[in-house]
Amino acid sequence: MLTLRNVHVYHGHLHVLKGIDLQVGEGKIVAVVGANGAGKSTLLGTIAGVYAPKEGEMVFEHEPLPYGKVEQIVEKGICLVPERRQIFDSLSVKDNLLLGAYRRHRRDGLEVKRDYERVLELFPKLQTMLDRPGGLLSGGEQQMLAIARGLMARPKLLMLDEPSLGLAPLVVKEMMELLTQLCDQFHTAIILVEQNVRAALQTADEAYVLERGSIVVHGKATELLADERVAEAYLGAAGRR
Amino acid sequence: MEAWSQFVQLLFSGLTVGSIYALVALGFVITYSVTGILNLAQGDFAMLGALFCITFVNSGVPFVLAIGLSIMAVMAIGGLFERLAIQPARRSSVAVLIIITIGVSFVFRGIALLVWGTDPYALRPFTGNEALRMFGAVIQWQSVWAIAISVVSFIALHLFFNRTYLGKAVSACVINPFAARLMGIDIRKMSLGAIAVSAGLGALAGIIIAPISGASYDMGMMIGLKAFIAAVVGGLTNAPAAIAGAFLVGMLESFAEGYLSSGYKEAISFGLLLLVLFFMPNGLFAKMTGKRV
Amino acid sequence: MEQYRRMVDRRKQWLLLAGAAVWLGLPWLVFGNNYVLSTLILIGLYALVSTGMTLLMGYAGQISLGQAAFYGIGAYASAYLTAHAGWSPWLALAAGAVLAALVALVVGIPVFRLREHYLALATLGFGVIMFTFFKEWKGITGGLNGFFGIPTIRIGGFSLQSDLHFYYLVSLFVLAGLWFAHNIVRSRVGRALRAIHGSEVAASSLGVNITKYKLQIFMLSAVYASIAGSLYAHYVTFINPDLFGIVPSIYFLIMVVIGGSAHVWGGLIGAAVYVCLGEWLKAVVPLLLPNAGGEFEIVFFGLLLVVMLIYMPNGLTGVVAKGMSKILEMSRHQKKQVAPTENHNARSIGGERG
Amino acid sequence: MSAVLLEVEQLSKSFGGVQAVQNVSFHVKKEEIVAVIGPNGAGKTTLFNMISGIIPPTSGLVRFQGAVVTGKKPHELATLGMTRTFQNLQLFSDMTVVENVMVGFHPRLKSGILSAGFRLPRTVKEENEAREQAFSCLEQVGLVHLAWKRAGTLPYGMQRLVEIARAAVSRPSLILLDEPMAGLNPQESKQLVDVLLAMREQGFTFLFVEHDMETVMSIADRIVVLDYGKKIAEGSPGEIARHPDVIKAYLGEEAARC
Amino acid sequence: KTSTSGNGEDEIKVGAIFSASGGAAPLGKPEMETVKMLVKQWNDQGGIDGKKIKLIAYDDKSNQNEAVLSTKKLIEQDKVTAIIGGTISGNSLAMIPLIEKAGIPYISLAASKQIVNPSDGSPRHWTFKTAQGDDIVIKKLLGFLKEKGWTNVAWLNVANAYGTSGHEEFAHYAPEYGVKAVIEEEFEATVDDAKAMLTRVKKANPQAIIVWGTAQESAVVTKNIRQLGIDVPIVESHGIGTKSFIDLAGDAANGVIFPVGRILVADQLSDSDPQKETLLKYKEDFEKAYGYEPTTFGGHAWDAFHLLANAMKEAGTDKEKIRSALENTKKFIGISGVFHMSKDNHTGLDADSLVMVQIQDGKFVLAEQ
Ligand SMILES: Nc1ncnc2c1ncn2[C@@H]1O[C@H](COP(=O)(O)OP(=O)(O)OP(=O)(O)O)[C@@H](O)[C@H]1O
Ligand SMILES: Nc1ncnc2c1ncn2[C@@H]1O[C@H](COP(=O)(O)OP(=O)(O)OP(=O)(O)O)[C@@H](O)[C@H]1O
Ligand SMILES: [Mg+2]
Ligand SMILES: [Mg+2]
Repeated sequence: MLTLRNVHVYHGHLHVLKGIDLQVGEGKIVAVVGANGAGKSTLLGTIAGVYAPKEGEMVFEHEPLPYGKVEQIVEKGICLVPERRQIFDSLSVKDNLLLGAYRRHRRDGLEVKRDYERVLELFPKLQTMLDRPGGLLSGGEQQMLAIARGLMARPKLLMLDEPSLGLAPLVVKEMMELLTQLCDQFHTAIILVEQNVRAALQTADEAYVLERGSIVVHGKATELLADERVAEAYLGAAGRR
Repeated sequence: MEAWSQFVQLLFSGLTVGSIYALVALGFVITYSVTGILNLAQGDFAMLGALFCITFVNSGVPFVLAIGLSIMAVMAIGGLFERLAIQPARRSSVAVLIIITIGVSFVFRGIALLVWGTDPYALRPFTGNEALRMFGAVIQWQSVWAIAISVVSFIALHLFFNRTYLGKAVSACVINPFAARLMGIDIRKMSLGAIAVSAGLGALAGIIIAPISGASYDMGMMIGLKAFIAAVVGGLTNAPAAIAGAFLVGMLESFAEGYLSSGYKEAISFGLLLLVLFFMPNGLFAKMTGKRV
Repeated sequence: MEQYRRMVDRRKQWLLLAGAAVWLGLPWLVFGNNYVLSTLILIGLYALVSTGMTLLMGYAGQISLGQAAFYGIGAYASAYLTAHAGWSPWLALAAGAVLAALVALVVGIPVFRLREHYLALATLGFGVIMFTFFKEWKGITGGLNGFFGIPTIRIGGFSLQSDLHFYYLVSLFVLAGLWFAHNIVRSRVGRALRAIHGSEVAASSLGVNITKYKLQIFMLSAVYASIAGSLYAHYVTFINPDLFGIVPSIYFLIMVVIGGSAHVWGGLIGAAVYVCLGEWLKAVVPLLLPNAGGEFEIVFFGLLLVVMLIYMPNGLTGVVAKGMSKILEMSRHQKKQVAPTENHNARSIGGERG
Repeated sequence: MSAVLLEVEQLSKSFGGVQAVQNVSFHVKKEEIVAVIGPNGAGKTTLFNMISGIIPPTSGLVRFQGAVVTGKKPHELATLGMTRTFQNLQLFSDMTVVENVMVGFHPRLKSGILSAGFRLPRTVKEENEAREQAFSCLEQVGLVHLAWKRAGTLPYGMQRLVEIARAAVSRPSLILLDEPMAGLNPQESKQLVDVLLAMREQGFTFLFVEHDMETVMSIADRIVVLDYGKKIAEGSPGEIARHPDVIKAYLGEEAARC
Repeated sequence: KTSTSGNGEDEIKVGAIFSASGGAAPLGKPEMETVKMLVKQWNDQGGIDGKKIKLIAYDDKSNQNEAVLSTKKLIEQDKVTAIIGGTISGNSLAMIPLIEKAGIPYISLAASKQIVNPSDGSPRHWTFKTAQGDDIVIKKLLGFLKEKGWTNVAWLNVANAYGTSGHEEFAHYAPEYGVKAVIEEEFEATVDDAKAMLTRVKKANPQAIIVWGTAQESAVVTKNIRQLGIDVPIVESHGIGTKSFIDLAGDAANGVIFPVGRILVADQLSDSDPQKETLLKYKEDFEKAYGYEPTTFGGHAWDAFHLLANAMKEAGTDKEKIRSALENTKKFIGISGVFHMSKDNHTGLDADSLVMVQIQDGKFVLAEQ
């Protein structure tokens, strides 16, 4: 569904992504893990069109992605839930959610309504604060809002940048289950960038390990979970939890 | 009785002036709420609108058509301005963007000076020259027009921003442009649209004032400044509040002028505005901002 | 690191020497032409004002649309105290500065509770109110007709009448002003200001008293403006309120933005570019369009301003600083290769990166 | 070890209709590490904001080093020796990393606007000291090699570290950390845990909010649990992990098992 | 570059500074155009004593600093023989100290009497001016009021230098003529609606209302007076002497009366009027060159240029000689009036240089002969 070939991205002079090859199949969850500054957020940003690659090829559903054109990429059904939540802080929770469906509100208004209710069921916490400005929510509530808003877009490819950040353990668990459901029910493909590596690998089908801008390990998530090198480097030596 | 009629007169004066400020202030607010830019060339759109309209009328174009044409012309200029000056500088700081709009305002004023010279021009009132008498006070038809149009714009914009989906999307652009793009909102298109519409509103304001106060190449600055105050007092991102702010400023000026001395009028109205600001640091009608740590 | 610092120091010394030579030699370079000298003096005066504003805008992140009011306070204080009260110009200059600082304090306390555009409006309002005072307080300011007969500045028994003398006097003030500003910027105070710029909550939770620093810097910028105003009054010997209204305030803002407010030199550079651009257009436009009047100059000025800011949003100093940092980056890269060990201890968390 | 550093008494905060924190009391002793946990929206950040003086409480008291500090401004508290980090990062993103940290040293320096402007020798000495301290602090968290980078360009996780260094450089007696581990992977969190433990040895006291239970369990001496603004439990990690209310509201059955 | 042509023998350099843009552009622009036109005319006719006049004109953008800088440039760099200009009083006053020090004949176009009679006694050896000072205009106006018996009047002036200067002169001379202001008000130059202020004027019940401002703001006030149904005569200042005032004020302009230079009603003057011929010629030339009617301000520039050119024709290029020729000008027939200069009078005009004009059916009509 999505294929990246030899993608190079720079921030100014800084060579951040050094020839990334990546594939995401329909209805698959792909986890991307790696240290701080490895370039995970940059990778997602590049697919979403926030950064333009200097070199390389990105193909989505057999068509090349328009580099660096965020709106057009969103139009194709790719949605990024970015780092730091990026919610509309003076708009109400409700408006935030509805804007998530901006791309399709004209086409399928009824559907959007249904999704809206479904999403609220998933995050009952939000239900109680629909009229509050998004910026006044607690950190975790904002994170839920950001994820929920991403779901409202009903994308073909959903990219989540550290969605578990700031969420209570119980909620993280629920969210991961939700992602699996999403793939099963709607065939949404998901790229999941996580620091909560264990949870991510447990949820994902496939996984990539990014190190200083290059992919160093790639394989089935379960294999990686068992891989000693990965365990040592990313799961904490003891591999607890 | 005389005191009463003076009061009513002042009220009408305030409403008239206020409605003019309101239309320009609306332009400010629309531009600001979509692009986050305080466009100090906004007053010059009023100037351009008025002068275009006068030129069209003088060259024999029917009145209504002239109004439409000049609004369109100014919208086109606004669009060009957005594409050539604002869009390339999107990432700059607030101060830089403000100065860019000041620079553009210089250009507009200079060009107007070249084209129309320094003389003020007159435009005929929309309807009739007679004045209305009410409660012992006088009000011109043109003022009624001004008030009516700004009230209509008030309602329209209130509905647009608070009731329509597009209105939300438009506000999203300035609250968080990055997120807006990720939602698929084309912020460049929105910004173009917003500035064009603001320019159109400015032009309309200019056309409405021209019969009242005449029009000349340098009329934009003061109107712009007053409307700026109105917008800020109202709360900048809130169109209805800006209009309320505009009427407040108009009223304040009118009553200060009527009951106190005129020499200090400017200082009095600014002073009062400052007082207002000190007690309501986010404008009189600020909504909840949604900022916390 | 040591070596690098020494290199920078040496470069700085050279720059300083060269600067001093240019400063001393400039009047002879221009053959003592009074017109050029007075342009330079004007640049110097503006530079004082805009250096103060640079501190306020670039470091404290506060926009002032009423700075000309302080310029006016200095000018009128000097004018009145010397012409009518018979004070020495130096005393009057100091008194003006103190007065400006006090006004800034009184105004600043309520004003700095505001933010961004509200702050801009409040300073604008302050500017308008002060302008009204200058205009209406005829007994002291002479009203719109202006203030005549301001004596020239004297040092000892020697009157600083010629442009040449005034050039050196103003330059001394500018240098002192730049030095002072430069010191502030690289001190605890400057850091605190920039921190406020970045995040007020964070700054305050680290112990920075936000209100105090904002006020102090506002007062300092008022003092800069006031001193420049005093000097102007003694230089031209005639002032009127129009010099201190809103439009001049906007011009000061333009200078700061052209120069770039992220660096103390921004004020000086902005003032120089602003004045020179105006003079240059005055010379060039008639050549291009022989029959054009001043309006063309305005059009060109506006266009240049817009283009300049589009391509240099951080002002001229921004461009220079970017170039410099590129050079510095390169030299640091080289250093990295020389001393790779330094990077190794950095691996304590999350491994090495980029 | 036993002196009480911070005491929170019956602290409450409501925003309009929202009761964010209700009658919470607890205390922190010197050189202790106390964690505050609880579901999202439980009021943890709000509690921190009240303790650090950023928002005034609706009712209740905060005592720091024996004196009542409710109503004091954040900068006054910082001068008294209490600093913090933020859940939503509040870095000075246009300043370099080392400058960020030097700002943290602010309360330790004296020179005002005049002595700074005239660059008196005292100021020069202070500046050097500030820089040295900043570097030694950066070394501790392992960021020396990034000292000259603009803080805003650092990856998220590193920015967290800069915030911690910035809060610690003035050697405050109490540091409040709001989700310090967020954005770090387990390996990195573990290293930060070591840093924090080492700092505790040097006499620092921490009060922190965290959702990463592994970290909480491994370093907290005591844990305070909030739910819907109320304190529902307090105790040692062992006690908390077994506490049925906590399991129900926060940890979930699964997490409790390990 | 303008300065490199040197101080050749075949050229006389004349400097000029006008406010051709900025706030005072309506005044300065016709001034600049008039002088440019005249220079061309004179040069086409062979210049002065066979020497061509080289005009170096700067626009001070209505800004005092610019005026000072431009003056220095004229003196130091362009090394001109004489200077004309300073459209507004503030700029002229800022220029004068420099000019006096440099010793260059200077003719100002601005009105303030401080220009030639400074209250602080600073030197005015080299300075002349051609505009009627406000004192002269006010005297004319007061004489008119006295004649009509309108002694209780309302005084309204625009809140800028023009308005306040008029106000000061009015306050100074009114008692002399037995005229009293029952109410005194100011309005902004950017006024949109002055009814608020006028309600108070109405209450004061004056016999006539004096509005002292320039075209745009005066038109608004005039309209508002009539809209409020205030029926007393309206007397205004010479600042409204342009067609655009009539356009702007519409019907309300009818009956407005004001003192002004003769150029406005040149063709209505009796043939015996000594200025008539000169006025008509200037009018014709200017309209031909620029396509619009000349103003009184352009007239001041016309006078200044001719005074200077005549003086140079008589005295050559020696500055002191030019100056003394200027000072001894007698019976020079100009646009603003007939000039009689002397050592104590560097303006040379009196109240007779003005006439009262009334607006009738959209036209300026001479109200006296
Ligand atoms: N806007 C930018 N300008 C310059 N450098 C940048 C910018 N954004 C990121 N970088 C650099 O690019 C590299 C990769 O950053 P990125 O944010 O993609 O990492 P990450 O893997 O998402 O890290 P984290 O886990 O902390 O979120 C880092 O070295 C960072 O400093
Ligand atoms: N300024 C405010 N106005 C209105 N409600 C607020 C405000 N600040 C916080 N709240 C609400 O108070 C509750 C507690 O928020 P707080 O940020 O303290 O939660 P938290 O425990 O830190 O949560 P998280 O773990 O998600 O960060 C939340 O429901 C939040 O929406
Ligand atoms: Mg990231
Ligand atoms: Mg929180």
